[in-house]
Amino acid sequence: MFPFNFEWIWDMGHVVFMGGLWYALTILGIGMTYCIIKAAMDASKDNGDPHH
Amino acid sequence: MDSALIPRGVKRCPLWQFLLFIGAAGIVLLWGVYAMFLCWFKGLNQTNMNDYYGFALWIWADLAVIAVGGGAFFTGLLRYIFGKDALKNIINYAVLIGFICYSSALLILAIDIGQPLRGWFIFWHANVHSMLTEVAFCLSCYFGVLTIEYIPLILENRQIDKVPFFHHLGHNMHEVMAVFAATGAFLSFFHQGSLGGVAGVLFGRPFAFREGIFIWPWTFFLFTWSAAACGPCFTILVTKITEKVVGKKLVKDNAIELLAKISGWMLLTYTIAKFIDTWYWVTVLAPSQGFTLMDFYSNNPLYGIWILITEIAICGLVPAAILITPKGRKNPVALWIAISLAVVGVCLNRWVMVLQIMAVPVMTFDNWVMYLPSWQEVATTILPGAYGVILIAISYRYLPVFPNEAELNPMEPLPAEEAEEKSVEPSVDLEPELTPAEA
Amino acid sequence: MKIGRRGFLSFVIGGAAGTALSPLPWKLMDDSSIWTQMWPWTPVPEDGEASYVNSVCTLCPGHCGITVRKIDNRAVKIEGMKGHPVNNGGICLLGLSGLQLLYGPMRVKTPLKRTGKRGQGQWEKISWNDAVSEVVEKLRDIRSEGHPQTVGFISGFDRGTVSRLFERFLTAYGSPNFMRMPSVRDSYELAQYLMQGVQALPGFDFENSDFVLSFGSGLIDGWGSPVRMSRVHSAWQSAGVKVIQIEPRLSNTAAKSDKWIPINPGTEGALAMGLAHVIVKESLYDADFIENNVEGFFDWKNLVIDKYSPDTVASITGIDSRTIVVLARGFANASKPLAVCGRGNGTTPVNIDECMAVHALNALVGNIHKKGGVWAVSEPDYINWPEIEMDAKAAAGMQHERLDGAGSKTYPFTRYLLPRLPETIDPGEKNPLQALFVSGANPLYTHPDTQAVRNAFDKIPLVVSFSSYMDETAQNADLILPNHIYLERYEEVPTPAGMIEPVIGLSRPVVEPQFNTRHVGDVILQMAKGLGGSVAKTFPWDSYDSCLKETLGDLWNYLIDKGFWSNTGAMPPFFGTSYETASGKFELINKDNGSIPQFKPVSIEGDEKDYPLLLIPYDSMRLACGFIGDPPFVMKTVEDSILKGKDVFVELNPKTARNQGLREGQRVVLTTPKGKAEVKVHLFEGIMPGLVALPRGLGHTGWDEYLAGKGINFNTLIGPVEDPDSGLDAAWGIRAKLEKA
Amino acid sequence: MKEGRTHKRFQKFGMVIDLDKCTGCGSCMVACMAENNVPFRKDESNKLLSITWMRVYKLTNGMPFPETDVCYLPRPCMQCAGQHEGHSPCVSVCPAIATDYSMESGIVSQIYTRCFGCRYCMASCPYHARYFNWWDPIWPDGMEKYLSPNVSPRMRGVVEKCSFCFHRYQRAKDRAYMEGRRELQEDEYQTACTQACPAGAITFGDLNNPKHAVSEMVEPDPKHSGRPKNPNAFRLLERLGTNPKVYYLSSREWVRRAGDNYLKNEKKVKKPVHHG
Repeated sequence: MFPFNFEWIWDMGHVVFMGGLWYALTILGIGMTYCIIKAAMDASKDNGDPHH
Repeated sequence: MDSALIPRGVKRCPLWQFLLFIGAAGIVLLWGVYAMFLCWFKGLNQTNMNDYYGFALWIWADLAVIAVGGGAFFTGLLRYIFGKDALKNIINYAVLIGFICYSSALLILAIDIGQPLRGWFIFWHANVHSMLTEVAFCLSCYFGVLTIEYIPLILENRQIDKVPFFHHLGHNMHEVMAVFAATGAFLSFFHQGSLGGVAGVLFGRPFAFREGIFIWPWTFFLFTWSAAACGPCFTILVTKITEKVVGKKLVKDNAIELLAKISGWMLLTYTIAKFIDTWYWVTVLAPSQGFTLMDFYSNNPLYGIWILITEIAICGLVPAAILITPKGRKNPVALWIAISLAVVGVCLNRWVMVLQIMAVPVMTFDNWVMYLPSWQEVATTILPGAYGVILIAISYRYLPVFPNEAELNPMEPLPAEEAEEKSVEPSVDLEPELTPAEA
Repeated sequence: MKIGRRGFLSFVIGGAAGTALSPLPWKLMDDSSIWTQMWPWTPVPEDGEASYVNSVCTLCPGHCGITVRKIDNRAVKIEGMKGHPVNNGGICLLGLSGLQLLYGPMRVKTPLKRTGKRGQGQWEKISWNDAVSEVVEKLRDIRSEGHPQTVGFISGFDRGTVSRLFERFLTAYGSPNFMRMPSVRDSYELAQYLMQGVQALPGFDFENSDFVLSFGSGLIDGWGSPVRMSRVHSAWQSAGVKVIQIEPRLSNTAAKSDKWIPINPGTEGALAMGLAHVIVKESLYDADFIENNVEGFFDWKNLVIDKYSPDTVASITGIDSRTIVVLARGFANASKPLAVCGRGNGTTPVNIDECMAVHALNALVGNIHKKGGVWAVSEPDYINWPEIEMDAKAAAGMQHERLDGAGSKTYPFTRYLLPRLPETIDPGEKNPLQALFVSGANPLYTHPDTQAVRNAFDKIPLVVSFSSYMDETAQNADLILPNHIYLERYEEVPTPAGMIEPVIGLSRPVVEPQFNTRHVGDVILQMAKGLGGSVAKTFPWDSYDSCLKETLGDLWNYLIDKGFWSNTGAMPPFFGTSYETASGKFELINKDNGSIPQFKPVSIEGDEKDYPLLLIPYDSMRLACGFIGDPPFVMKTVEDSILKGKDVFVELNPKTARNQGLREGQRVVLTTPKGKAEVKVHLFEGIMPGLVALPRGLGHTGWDEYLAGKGINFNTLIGPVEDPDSGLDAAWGIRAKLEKA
Repeated sequence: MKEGRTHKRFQKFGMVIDLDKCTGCGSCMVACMAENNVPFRKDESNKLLSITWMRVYKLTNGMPFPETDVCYLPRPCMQCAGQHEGHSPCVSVCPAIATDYSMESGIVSQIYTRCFGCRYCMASCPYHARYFNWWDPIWPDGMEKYLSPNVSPRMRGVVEKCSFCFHRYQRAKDRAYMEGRRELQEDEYQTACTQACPAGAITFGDLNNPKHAVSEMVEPDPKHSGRPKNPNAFRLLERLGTNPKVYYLSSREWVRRAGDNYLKNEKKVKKPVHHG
């Protein structure tokens, strides 16, 4: 699943498949990171008050 | 006792009753867990699988739960991408059901493989040409998506929501949910399809093999399609069952009807596609390999031609016809029948695409083989059911799964027209600690 | 509380994230997968120096050359020896499984003495010295009482130094009761003796014949030397040799033949006479040969013409008369036709008339002692031991008639009649058999009417088994003195069954003896020494190995070097060409003893009213039915239409099944006059209606749990039927019935 | 599958089994078990659970007595090449590359330590040549002494199958290398079943090497879309496009016809169906 795995080869199959996979994982990762960071920032702004 | 955890404005049964219910389901769950550990520690000899039935009950259960779990991705797709807002009242539950289905599928896979501790080889040493690799990747990724979709719901629990970070996290996740949903739909499309592809690429098995486009056999598309068609039916079915169990209306009719209508059309088009696929298979593909239709169906009653007729006509055309007509889907009995048939149909299709493939002999001197699952297999297959019931019960009790619940079941004295409906509700449902003012 | 919860949650979530991001879970995952790849309970065979040892397989009379692959001191694989005249690299499945016998749980690991009742399986380990002296004491007692003739010896073989040591021991001791396990060789030896006047091995030059007529011989079902027969069969296929198989059931041999002619069971002799009729009547015989080499042709001709017209024979055999005529012409017109008899794999005799009738066919076409014909093969004569010194007791003992009646007035020319032994062991009176030794044989399994044999054995005060394996006979013995198995011992191995070319192989220790076993030859020497006197003097060797070395002389070095000796271009004395009858010719009618090839039906047990069906056995290469039972590997090859779980299937023609109201897989009780057994039904179109066929080789009680308790031993359902002319067991089946269980 | 097709023409090991010669004795099965450390259990009569890399099937012509006929058919792994070399039914589906098609030898390998037991390959194989280790392999006390170090015993939970005795190929290659040779003689590399077969019914060698007997026995006929010139030659389930490297010879029409599925009244199809 990584280019350093020995069965990895740079062919169409790997590029398309793994490309799609890493693309999806990246979106999920960035999305979640964004949410978490933003939530942390929002929370510190709120100063402990759960309801605005 | 646990009233602080229960969402505002809704009534829940007393804790003892809840615990009794969880306990009952828990016993079933433990039975399944026991069987699961037997399989892990003693090996797959605990099953009745054999070298002919290398895929059996579990793989069927896997395919079936993923198919019916398809309600999550399809409802999400409709809600977030196509903007069908009416569905926002059922999307939470769709996500929860999907979450249960997908976690169950992963669990069953973890039991099903002969070397569970090496299961991660499928990722690490992935063969990108294998449909199963595609399944594994998309399945686990989509399970991640479902978790992401489920988290905000958990965060809405009254107590958790009090934590500002969680509150904001939930809020922010809602904000970008469309992105997650789109990714989920993308992943789902592929793993639903590749589950179909798992069977379709078996060119050594004329019963399963189909031609297709690029690397994807027709079954790839048929599986995605049927999951999109029948998954929402399962969501509706579980919703309806939940409503029966708790004795309340939880989702507004317009959401159910919209979903039912879309399902109906999906099912109709799917059935037509399936029919064309079957026709081509019977008249061109199978004969080119020396098989006639009845070679696949005639050996014994279990794997008889009834299975094909049931799948296409009774569980395809009939529910589709009910669901696409407004009269049909508005009629509660007809709706019940339609969604049940659709769910049975998709499960039957997955059954056929797993077990009948194994049963049909290919070599002329080979024999039909029958298979009866062992209790360990049955227990581990029921295990997700018990786990699902428990997770639904907990989620329902403590999380605002149904945004319309409070609105549909106001705790003030009931208006006259709703009194009838209310009368079927069990009387024990009263919780003295909750004040009606909360609504 | 609020802070506490927050702190707790942060701790949990942070901890989980931290752990997940640390290398720990990945390391654990990796380690656990590596652990699954080397589970300590999955053996890892040790590597080492590879070497090869040539030897001979003696698990059946086939005597193939083998090459055993070794890694250090472990034998890891048995392969066929390339260039060996019998098998040239090929090897059968039993031979291939030899290492499972070597290292297997069925081995008797040390001398055992019975402690409980016979057959109860209660044993006590004893030392070799105690075991041998116990036997010697008993033998000394018997001898001192003046009944040395009451000691018997059953051996699987009667050729080679080991068998000769047994015989020599008995003779010096004073008993004539050395008995060889029965086989079709008994019939052939007798037929050859009566018709050709020689005491020799029957040899069949299948390699060079161009028309093979088999009267039920399972030529590729384990008959003779199985690997040789497989090779011969392939040669037939390549050369287009005609092979006709006559038997009521489609055996593998029948399926592979050019033509399978189903025949009413037990009437094979009649068909042979019918064919003779056509050949004689149409003058298709080898006139030259008849004139110069055959005596009694004209008298026999009249008999044949008179009594065995195709129509008569057709009514007996159920074979269309036209088929008989065509077959006879085909046979006689072939340039090198060969007829052979003996049902199945040849471990049971046939009645002497049938054997003579078939042999007479070979004589009619002049194919005796010719390329592609039948030969009387005499043994390579390398065993030249000093005369046996018999003291008075021995001489007196040897005056007694044999217990089995062989060589008696009734059966003067038959050599061994082991099946008759049980009936001679009379209850009540003093048992004529006081001690019995068994080696290389498993009579309690392979003998017909197993129960009767066991009852007889129960009356023998001392039964000693030399078996290397816990077989049925060993289970019911008083003492087991386990022999080394063939992969642990030296022994010269004479010409394989049915071969013409004389071959001597050398079986040699491939590995050190694995257990506390001892070469049976050494035990005999030790027993002789223990008895002392003339018996001891008869055995001037220190050990079996030195005896063998001395006996073989120059051959020893040759065998050590090459593994086998063969004499391809050999002529007499190895190839007998002469007839040692009174007339010096092949005698179709033996005037001395009045034997004439003819058809006399053998009436089998049971009457038709109570037993509407006929039960016949069948043999398969995958079911060893001799003194060796199937090792686990071979059991693995047994089809599920033969054995499923513990149930054996009987084969039944669908027509018969319909008549009996039975269906595939049904559980039924098979009853014969000798016993009953629960079996399952397997429908098979390749068996004649009215017949039930049961495979031999199953139903063991001994050996190991991979074999024991599975199926039914055919021999528990049949009894011997004595051929009045020879005393041989001529039973080819038994009447039977099937009832739903 | 990784080696590109740019390499020189490699070997293509194949087998020709003469069903006229095969007596159904089962020696090939046992030779295989003994060579490859195949485990066994107390009850091996359930053939759906019995590991037999080489299995001899019994075929009948279905005719009533006395026209009945029987033929035995030994079935090793067919080492399918698929429609484009390497696209074997099993290799293409294995998710973890635990089974691979060697372009160098044409042999489909099975890596036991890689396999995690999903059994997809078994589902894909129409020949049932693949077997699962449902149990831990257990040898009776002392019997593990005969285990060959050349083939590792398989652990529970993985799939195994005939490898054309690949370890023998490696051994032969090693020996040739030590002797400074690059090419193997035909008899240097033979499978255990070939070597043992008492009837000499099995011939093994390189189908691409015109000097090897197999290539002559089933020499393709370009005029007949590559089918062997030998009219008695056939392969199992050719119509599925599995492209096996095990050929059978039989002089009996019904046996040849039993090698594949045909519609009623269908003449023997000359051309195998091609799949994408």
